[in-house]
Amino acid sequence: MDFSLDEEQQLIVATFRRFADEARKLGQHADESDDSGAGAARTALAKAADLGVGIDAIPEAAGGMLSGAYSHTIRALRGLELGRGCAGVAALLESNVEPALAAARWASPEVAAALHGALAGGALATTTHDALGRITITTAASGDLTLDGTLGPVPALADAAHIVISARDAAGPVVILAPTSAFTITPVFPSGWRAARWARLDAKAVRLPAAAVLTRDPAAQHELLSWYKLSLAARAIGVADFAMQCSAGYSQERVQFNQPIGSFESLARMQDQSETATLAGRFLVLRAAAALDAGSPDAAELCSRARDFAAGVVRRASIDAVQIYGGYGFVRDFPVEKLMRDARAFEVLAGDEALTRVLARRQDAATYAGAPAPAARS
Amino acid sequence: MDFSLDEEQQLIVATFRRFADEARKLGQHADESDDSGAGAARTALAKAADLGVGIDAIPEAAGGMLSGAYSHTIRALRGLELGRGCAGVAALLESNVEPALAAARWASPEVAAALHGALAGGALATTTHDALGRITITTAASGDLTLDGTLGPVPALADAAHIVISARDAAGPVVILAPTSAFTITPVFPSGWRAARWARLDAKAVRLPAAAVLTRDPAAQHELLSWYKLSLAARAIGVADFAMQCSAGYSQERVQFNQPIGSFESLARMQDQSETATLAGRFLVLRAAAALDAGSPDAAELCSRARDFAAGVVRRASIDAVQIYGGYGFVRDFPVEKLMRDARAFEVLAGDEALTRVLARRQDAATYAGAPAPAARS
Amino acid sequence: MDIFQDSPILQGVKAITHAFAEQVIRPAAARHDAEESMPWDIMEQAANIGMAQTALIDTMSADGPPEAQAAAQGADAPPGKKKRRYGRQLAAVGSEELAWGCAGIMLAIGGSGLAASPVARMGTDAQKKLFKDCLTGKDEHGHVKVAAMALSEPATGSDISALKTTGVKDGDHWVLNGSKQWITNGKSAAVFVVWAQCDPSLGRGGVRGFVVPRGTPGLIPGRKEIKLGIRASETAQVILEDCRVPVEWMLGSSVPAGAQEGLSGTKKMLDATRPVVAAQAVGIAQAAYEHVLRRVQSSSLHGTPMAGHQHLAFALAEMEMEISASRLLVHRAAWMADQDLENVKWASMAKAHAARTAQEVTTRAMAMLGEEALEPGHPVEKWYRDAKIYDIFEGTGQIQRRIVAKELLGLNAT
Amino acid sequence: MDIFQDSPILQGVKAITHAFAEQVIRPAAARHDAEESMPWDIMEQAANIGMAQTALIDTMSADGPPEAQAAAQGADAPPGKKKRRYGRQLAAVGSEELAWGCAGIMLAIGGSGLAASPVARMGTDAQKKLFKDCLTGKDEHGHVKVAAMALSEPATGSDISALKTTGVKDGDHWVLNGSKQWITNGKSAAVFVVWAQCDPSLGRGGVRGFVVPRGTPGLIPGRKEIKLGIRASETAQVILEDCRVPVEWMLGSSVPAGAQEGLSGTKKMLDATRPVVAAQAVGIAQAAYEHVLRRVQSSSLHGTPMAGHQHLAFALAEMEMEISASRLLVHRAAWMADQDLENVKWASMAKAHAARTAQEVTTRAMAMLGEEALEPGHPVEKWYRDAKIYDIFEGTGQIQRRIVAKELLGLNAT
Repeated sequence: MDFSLDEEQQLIVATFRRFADEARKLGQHADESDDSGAGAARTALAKAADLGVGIDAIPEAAGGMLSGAYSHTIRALRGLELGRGCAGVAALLESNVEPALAAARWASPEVAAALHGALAGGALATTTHDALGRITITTAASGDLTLDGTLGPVPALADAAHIVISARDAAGPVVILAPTSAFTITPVFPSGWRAARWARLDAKAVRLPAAAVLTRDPAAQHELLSWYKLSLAARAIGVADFAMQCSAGYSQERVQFNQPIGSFESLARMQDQSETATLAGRFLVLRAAAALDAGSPDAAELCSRARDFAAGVVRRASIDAVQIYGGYGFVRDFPVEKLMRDARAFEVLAGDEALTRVLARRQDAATYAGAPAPAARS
Repeated sequence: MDFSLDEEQQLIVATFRRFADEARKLGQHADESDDSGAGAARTALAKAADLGVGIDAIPEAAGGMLSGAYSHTIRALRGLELGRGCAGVAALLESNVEPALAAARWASPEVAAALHGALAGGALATTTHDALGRITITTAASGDLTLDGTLGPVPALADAAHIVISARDAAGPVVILAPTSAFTITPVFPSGWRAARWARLDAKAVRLPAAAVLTRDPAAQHELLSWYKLSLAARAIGVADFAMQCSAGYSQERVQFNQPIGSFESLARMQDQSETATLAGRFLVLRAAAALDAGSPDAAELCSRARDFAAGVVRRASIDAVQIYGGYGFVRDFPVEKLMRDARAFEVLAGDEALTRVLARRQDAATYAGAPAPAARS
Repeated sequence: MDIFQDSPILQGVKAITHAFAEQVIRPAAARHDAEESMPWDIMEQAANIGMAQTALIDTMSADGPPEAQAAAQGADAPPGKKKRRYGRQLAAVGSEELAWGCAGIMLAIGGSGLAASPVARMGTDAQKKLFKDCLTGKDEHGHVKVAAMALSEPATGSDISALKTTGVKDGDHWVLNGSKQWITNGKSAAVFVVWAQCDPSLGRGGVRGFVVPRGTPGLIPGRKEIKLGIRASETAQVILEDCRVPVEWMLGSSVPAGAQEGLSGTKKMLDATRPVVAAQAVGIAQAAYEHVLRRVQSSSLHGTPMAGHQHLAFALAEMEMEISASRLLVHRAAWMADQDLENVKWASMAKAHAARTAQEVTTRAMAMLGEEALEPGHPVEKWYRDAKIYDIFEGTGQIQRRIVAKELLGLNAT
Repeated sequence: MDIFQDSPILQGVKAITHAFAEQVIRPAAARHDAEESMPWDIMEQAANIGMAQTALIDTMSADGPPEAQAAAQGADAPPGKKKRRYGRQLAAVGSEELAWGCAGIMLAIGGSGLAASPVARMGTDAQKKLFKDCLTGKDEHGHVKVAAMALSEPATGSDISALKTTGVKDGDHWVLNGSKQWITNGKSAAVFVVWAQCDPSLGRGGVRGFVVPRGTPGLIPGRKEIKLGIRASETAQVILEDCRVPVEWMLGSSVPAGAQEGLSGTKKMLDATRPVVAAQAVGIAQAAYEHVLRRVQSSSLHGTPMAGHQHLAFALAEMEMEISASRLLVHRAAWMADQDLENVKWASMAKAHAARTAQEVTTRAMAMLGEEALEPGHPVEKWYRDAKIYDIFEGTGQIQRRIVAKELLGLNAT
């Protein structure tokens, strides 16, 4: 075991830690702007492009930066830092990764090349997972699909040209790659991740050709979601980390009853618990990333657990940070009010992980292969 | 980063996983016996001695097995497995480590040699930390100490010839090494860790020579406690792990309302959360061990956090395991009732870590050197 | 709004039961826990102040209307419709105090009530007499006699409909076969109320109860369990091997006519019992809270008063808050039962909430006390072990939430 | 035991406020949240059904005894000692319903009451008249007029004794200097009750209130805050720069005589207010719970009814349990206030518990609804943001626990 980072990893951390400060300012700008964050988003994408963000999962041959296997560990480390900057900006910047990797893995060479080319040229793509069964997919004998229903809000969708939809039809899981022009896309501006260029997707009898199906392999869907969830988890821990950094600093500066509020035991404990949980979440994220990179059979499980845990950590940490700031936590002049709004998407995007895990366990109950219960004493 | 175990580490895990099954049986025996567990304890110590337990922290030169630096990572891996076996047996087997390391680090060569020799010859030593200030230490001008008060119950103390006492006197922290014969030792048989050969220590104006003081360096006391807490944390996670293994197996076998209870979502979620927390606790433990082994400045902090987190994990996991077993969880025929009794010592030995952390943060508040709070928006 | 303000009778019961708990129960609690022994002497003293093993039967008019029978579940005089009734509230207040003394001893005192309740509710005069006669006098050890409700089985925990014990009609007798698990007083009882499936075609309605005196051939009191907590209350297996009982011993009409006489008739009983059981959990929590409150008030921590530490002081505030919330839920559910209001949701919320509070308070209290709490016989450690059963018996925490959810949603979730 | 069973007046207020919340408040809630705008039209409608900005002053007899003054805090008729009083209970029941509609709008309707309360309690006839005159008629925008309680400051959050605004006597005037923060109606108010330290040697007792009409030179309504939630309630800074006010505007006797007229006199007010504020948190929780209950009742999850999933159904059961517990604590604290019983511990427990419940229920509800809850204007997302203030204002969760702990232990923990 070795918990230290190698040189490349250290470089990524340092680079994105610096970038996170810029991203935070852009995120605040989007938060306050009346242009639905479009300006801030454009600036963020442009600046991040210099760091390879957006094309890091696109093969070099297609104009991207990826040579060899994609590193989810690097991505996780980046996500931890981006989360410390701005969750909305981070979501936008991470958006191309799943479509690019999914196309490379499951699309025909032509489809993959087309997507990769478009993304390398600056296009955006995004991903959504229909955890609650909000969309109905009917598959004709020809293999053509008809989609009905509403999905989202989905980050990056307002600007995305392509979307990966993970869903189910009567036959089981299905992963679809489609142009966003096939749907009615309505940009929305939720209270969290306001730089993320959200939109809602409406499908009313939208027909897609059979070729839009990337895969029907349940394992493939799990893999896609594992990438997505791990990235969510990393960014969530980043947000929690920043929330606790804010709190730690503020609680030393703010004096009440003639002492820094950080010396009140109840607030000290509140902070301390979130800090420990953030640390634990960080290890779960990095461990899951290592499993993904190694192709371990438990990778999907670890990513799901990391995401489940991280959602709880960011929920607690953001609410507690507002509490520690007191009245100042409730107003937009201070940084933590935004974190409480930003925290929610981590828990609900692609489905509440707690519910997902419970449903999976329930399904597995019949085929459980764990160790038998230790025998009763005789 | 690398989360995999090297060959030596794998061997340790495999060895102690096997031994844990034996330890579990011995622990159950101690639980049921009328001889205060003495027989089971003797057997456990004898069997473990073959694996180097008891002398693993004693230099080779003194008849022990330690060449080079002591590995807290190896010890943590061992603790994780021993905890899966029996918390009481584990406590007994881990008892010599702190005294042996403390003597090597802070005692005079003669004192260290004497202690190491005794332990290599089969003697037991143990450690206690007076977190709540239950003992009063008065230090004379000569440096001689007078101790008044009660400590414990302390595991292994009923059989130990030597004890390391971590406490405070008027001047600050003090770590003492003393023969147990200096005190009134009363064996007790608590409801948890029943194989651990507990005793209470009473001191009524007990005088110890100045040479009994191993160190007054606050950092040294922190280091000693870090070893101790990390070992506690590892064993606690081991107990939690076993509790969840029991639950997972049982919840598949036990049918209620015509389905395995593991397929009831509420129980599935209960188990799942404890499993994830156990996993997170495991990484915190191993990360802290790596920091200890590397002599990192944050080692004490990480050990304390690992222990704080682990205490919560084993508390929840043991209570939940009993819940999952239902009525069977409440009776001694099944393995989890013992785990709920065993769980408590992990939280209270050497002090409630939550309280310890809060007091430390409070003390640090004046000298806090963390990052300043991010500025308010202008 | 506050039952203690409103009603002198509740205040009186609280004072008496508290005094008994403090002066009689508490001093004996550690010993019975350590020895895992029944508190026979205390059970006798309790009988002397009205908490007799047969109290339920005593108060019941032989052929009273169902209303009077329901009233007999409490200590009420037969109610006029307009008169305020206090039966469940009295039981809740009293049980909290007794459990504050020791939950195990409280259960030993009240254990026979579990069996008396269906006899009181469904029994014929002859059955009541049989039951009561069995409990008269002392047993061969000079102990007061106790009764056992033999319902649970190895395969049934929360799922009572899965009973496997069978009753087969054979002329003037029923032949009972099966094994019972977790039976309070199962080893010592002088009389058992045994439940068996007598007509599987009726499902739950086919499960019938039998009054079976100790010594009936084929009824074999089994092994006593060693338990995590409530050790002063005896829990044992009971085996039925071709146990032949006369048809007259079947509770209620001997023609299996479904609901009222069958197991289903016990559902309403549980809605009335649950707040009382929940009150016991509140009593344990209150005991642990008071213990640690005194410690924090009187001790110092490296020279500063413990009470000056928010970490500890807020933990006490949190305990007081949760205990108060649990108690309000319990009193409300009990009050509803006394008013004959549908209280099923409230009874289950009270039980679930109180069980959680008892576990959290005792666990936290131990952490606050430190190593001292590991001393053998330490009351808080005992309460920690005792508290757990309240999330398991009389419907687990999951069953309570399932009941509440069903009330909210109209269906059983899995 | 159950105030809704006991009292038709409470049932009536509940029905009326619920109807108003459902028909008037709810439909406007999302808009005022999105626009961060005051609901002037609703405030006017509320006044028409008795919830006027000046209601407190209206109900008060000019020179009544303290008892009548205390009663005026609620909607009671002056009480005979034996008559049951309902003021705080009515306020709790009504506020829960209004906050169920929208906590921000509820606070906009009731915001002037914060300022009216000390005027009603301590003001002279002339001061009451001045205050009331300022609120008569409409302002230049045609809006109902509102009042602001200007107490908090940038450096004071929970620690009110650290007030830095000063009042210095200069002949027949006091000269006020300082800045106020988080002032409800601070930008729009037609009249302010400004608190300043007028005699540091008296500590808290030296802090005095002044009735200051808008337009008084040196009183500068400041910047409006953009907030996480309760956006329909205006929060702003108020600056005082050499603001000269006649001595007659100082609340109560103009000779600073300590306790009764000073800030300390507000403590009892807070004990009476806290359950009402807590009730609002319960209202938010109830709203979120009902929303997700309907969703779970009516939707399916990949073909199975959502309600069949324990994970969701038990979450609802848990919400119902916590909300019920919070509400019982609130009602009990309010009932005690109405009985003139010392309720400080209960008021703080109710506030702490309800604030926690509101946060937990809204957070959980969002997770259960999934991505849909992220839609702009989604009510549950709004309630999640609204709920947080209840753990902060009128005493943070930490302050409430500190108060409870002090009641238990007799000293303030740090």
